[in-house]
Amino acid sequence: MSGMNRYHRQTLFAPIGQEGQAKLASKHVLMVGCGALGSSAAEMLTRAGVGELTLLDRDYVELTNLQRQHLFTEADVENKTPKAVAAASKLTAINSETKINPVVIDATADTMVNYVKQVDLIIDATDNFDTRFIINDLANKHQVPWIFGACVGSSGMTFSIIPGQTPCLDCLLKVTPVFGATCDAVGVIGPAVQMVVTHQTTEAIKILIEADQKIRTQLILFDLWHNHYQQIDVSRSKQENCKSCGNTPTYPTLSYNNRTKSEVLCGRETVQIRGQQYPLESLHTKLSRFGEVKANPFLVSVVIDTKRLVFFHDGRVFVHGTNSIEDAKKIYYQVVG
Amino acid sequence: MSGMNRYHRQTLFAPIGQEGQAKLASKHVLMVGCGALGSSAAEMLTRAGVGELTLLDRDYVELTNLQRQHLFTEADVENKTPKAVAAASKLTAINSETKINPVVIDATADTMVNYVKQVDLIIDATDNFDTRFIINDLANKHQVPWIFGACVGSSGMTFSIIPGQTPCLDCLLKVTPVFGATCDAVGVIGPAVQMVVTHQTTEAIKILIEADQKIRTQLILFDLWHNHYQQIDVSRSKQENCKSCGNTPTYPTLSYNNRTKSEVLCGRETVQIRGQQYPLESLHTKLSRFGEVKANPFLVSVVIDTKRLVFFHDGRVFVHGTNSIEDAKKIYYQVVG
Amino acid sequence: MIEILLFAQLQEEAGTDNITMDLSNVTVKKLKEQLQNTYGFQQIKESMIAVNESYALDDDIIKAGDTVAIIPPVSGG
Amino acid sequence: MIEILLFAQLQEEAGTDNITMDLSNVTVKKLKEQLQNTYGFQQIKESMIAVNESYALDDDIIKAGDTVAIIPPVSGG
Repeated sequence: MSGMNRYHRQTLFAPIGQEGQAKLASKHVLMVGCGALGSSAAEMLTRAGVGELTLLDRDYVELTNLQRQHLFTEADVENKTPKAVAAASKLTAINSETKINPVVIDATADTMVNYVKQVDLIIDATDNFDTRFIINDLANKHQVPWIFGACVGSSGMTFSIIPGQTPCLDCLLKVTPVFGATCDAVGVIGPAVQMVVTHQTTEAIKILIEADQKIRTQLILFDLWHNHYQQIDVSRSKQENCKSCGNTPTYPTLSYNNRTKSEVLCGRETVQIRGQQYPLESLHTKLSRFGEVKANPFLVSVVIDTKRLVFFHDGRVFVHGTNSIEDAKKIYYQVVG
Repeated sequence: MSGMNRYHRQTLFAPIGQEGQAKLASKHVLMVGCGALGSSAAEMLTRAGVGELTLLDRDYVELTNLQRQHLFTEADVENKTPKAVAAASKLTAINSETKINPVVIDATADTMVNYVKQVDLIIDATDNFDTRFIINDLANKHQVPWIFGACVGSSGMTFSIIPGQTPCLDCLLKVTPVFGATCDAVGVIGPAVQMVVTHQTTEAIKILIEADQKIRTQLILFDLWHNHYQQIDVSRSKQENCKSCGNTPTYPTLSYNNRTKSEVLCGRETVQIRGQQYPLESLHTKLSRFGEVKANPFLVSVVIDTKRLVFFHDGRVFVHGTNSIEDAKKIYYQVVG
Repeated sequence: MIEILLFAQLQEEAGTDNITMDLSNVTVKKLKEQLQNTYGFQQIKESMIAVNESYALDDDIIKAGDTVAIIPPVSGG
Repeated sequence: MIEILLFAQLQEEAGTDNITMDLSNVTVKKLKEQLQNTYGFQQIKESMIAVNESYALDDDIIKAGDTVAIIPPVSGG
């Protein structure tokens, strides 16, 4: 069987064929996050022969990642290699035909917008709802499809958002701020990650080869441990007055006032984050998973390892014990999701 | 968060916990085949912290594998590294705590039996039904659970076979020989592989930590391209007089006469395989996918690349153009599945 | 009888992945309140509800024999 | 009406992943024969049949409204 190309088994699959393969090679995908979902989705799309992949991630590889984050090895932990960089080097060894752009950066409205304008598809591989709502606004504004995905424990969900056609994340969730369950709070098993990625990459391939009739219109919800799988018709959730995908959108996360902003408080080894305003009572319960919580009518605080987080009514959070905005945001999103 | 161990997010998942993690570390899994299903399942179980993994595979890495077979890189293709060996080196870099035993061997009743006696679970990652029926007989005879898995195109299925409890592969399929669709004939997409592996590894973890109440009792059948997912109750298929799992089992594939036997025909650059007896008419149609078929009342032949396969009524097959039993069996199973 | 499937953090709070309730012809809103009262779920208000694999609104009626999924926001990735 | 889902190689042979047939109260065996005659499937005899997500035997009766999955042996791995 000499002379067969590397995608032979995929082009033999009739709905893709040579024509679909050529389309894949001409497309560019933005991966927001390169942790559990991102590293695996990047591997699958690289093996499948997508032309170009841009990987955004602010983080580096840690020991607790290896249990579920593909591509990464013990050497990456030792070297504290940034995830996007570690992933890129593995992906290039897998398929030198795919162009990989690793970008070590915090994914914000400002840092993402130029990428969003260049790509054919965005895959959500982030670990927090702040970033997902920004992706949602950018995708709707610039008419780029994106694939929502999330998991904790043995559960997960995924849904493909096609601007102008499907409901969007705002339509689905309606309430903000969203206080999502995180893997840092309730754990996660590797197969739950792979289940989300499997669905995300299947839909990605359909979108990229323009097999529009086959794109799944339902939201997938599953629990692998308890053997549940639901394909949920969410078309009713679409709202004409949606702030992101409605008739007169305002793209709330893109306006300056609503952005999560962070700054180092000089000389205090403290980072201030201006985030969503969570009710202090609900914070109290949530934070108790992570350490001893102290509260008074004005604030709630918790000590996690070497850092102390203090949440105020107005959405400000002090992260004491670091001068790094990256470190502060990381622990913040581990807690609030 | 220093001092956290690498399995922290998995032990945080309540149904596993520290106790489940300790059980995983004490268990040994046999992976039969280390291609698409095998390499991914091995990666997931290694990341999850299974104590010992034995990988059986007779094959080496080829370019067409890279589209869907995780762990392998372009360098492995250049070096024609045996799959079990290439996988083992990647797995050790991922988790040095898991003991990996790569075995480059043709999986037969003889070569598998001693491994089967040593392990807690067998994962089916093979590409042909001959080997699956041998696994079925060995697993039933030695009372070892095994997890059937297979995929082509965008479809796949998986089912956990627990001796003494569930139906077995003979109960399910009833007819032999089985002429299964192969990826070489109809292609396959990466997500179909991952979907099978995701379910296989979830059930593997349940079996290994002895979460017996949670083991899925249905057969999973899916088609990712056409958006189908079925959870099929197959309990009715169990047969009391099953030759493999019934009251008076004969384990047909373990008897000498029924084994697939191969020999090099000296000086003729030909390998003879004594396989299942397929009707020549059905072979004619099947083989036409691979090349020009010639037939007469006594035989059917096809040329595939540099080799010519000749099928006789009695189950004998000549593979002309090679002196390697491995090469001959590989192409044989690419055709008959 | 209504079968209620719980996902993610709700399972921990309830101690199970499914609940059967002897109810019929209740609104989604009413069911949420009842679950909140019985199990003290923290995030039922923020959860999506699906009845027989279809997205449900607060005023929809749940009938006997329906399967309801309670889907809390899940953030991990 | 009976909805019939086809998997793997059967899709190629039929040119679709699902067929609706205007039938009721037919045996599994009869349905197999009819499909075989209409579509010339090569492997219908070796295929497993599930009716409403439950393994079916040749003499089982398929009713209007049922969903039937035809599951040919799939070997890839």
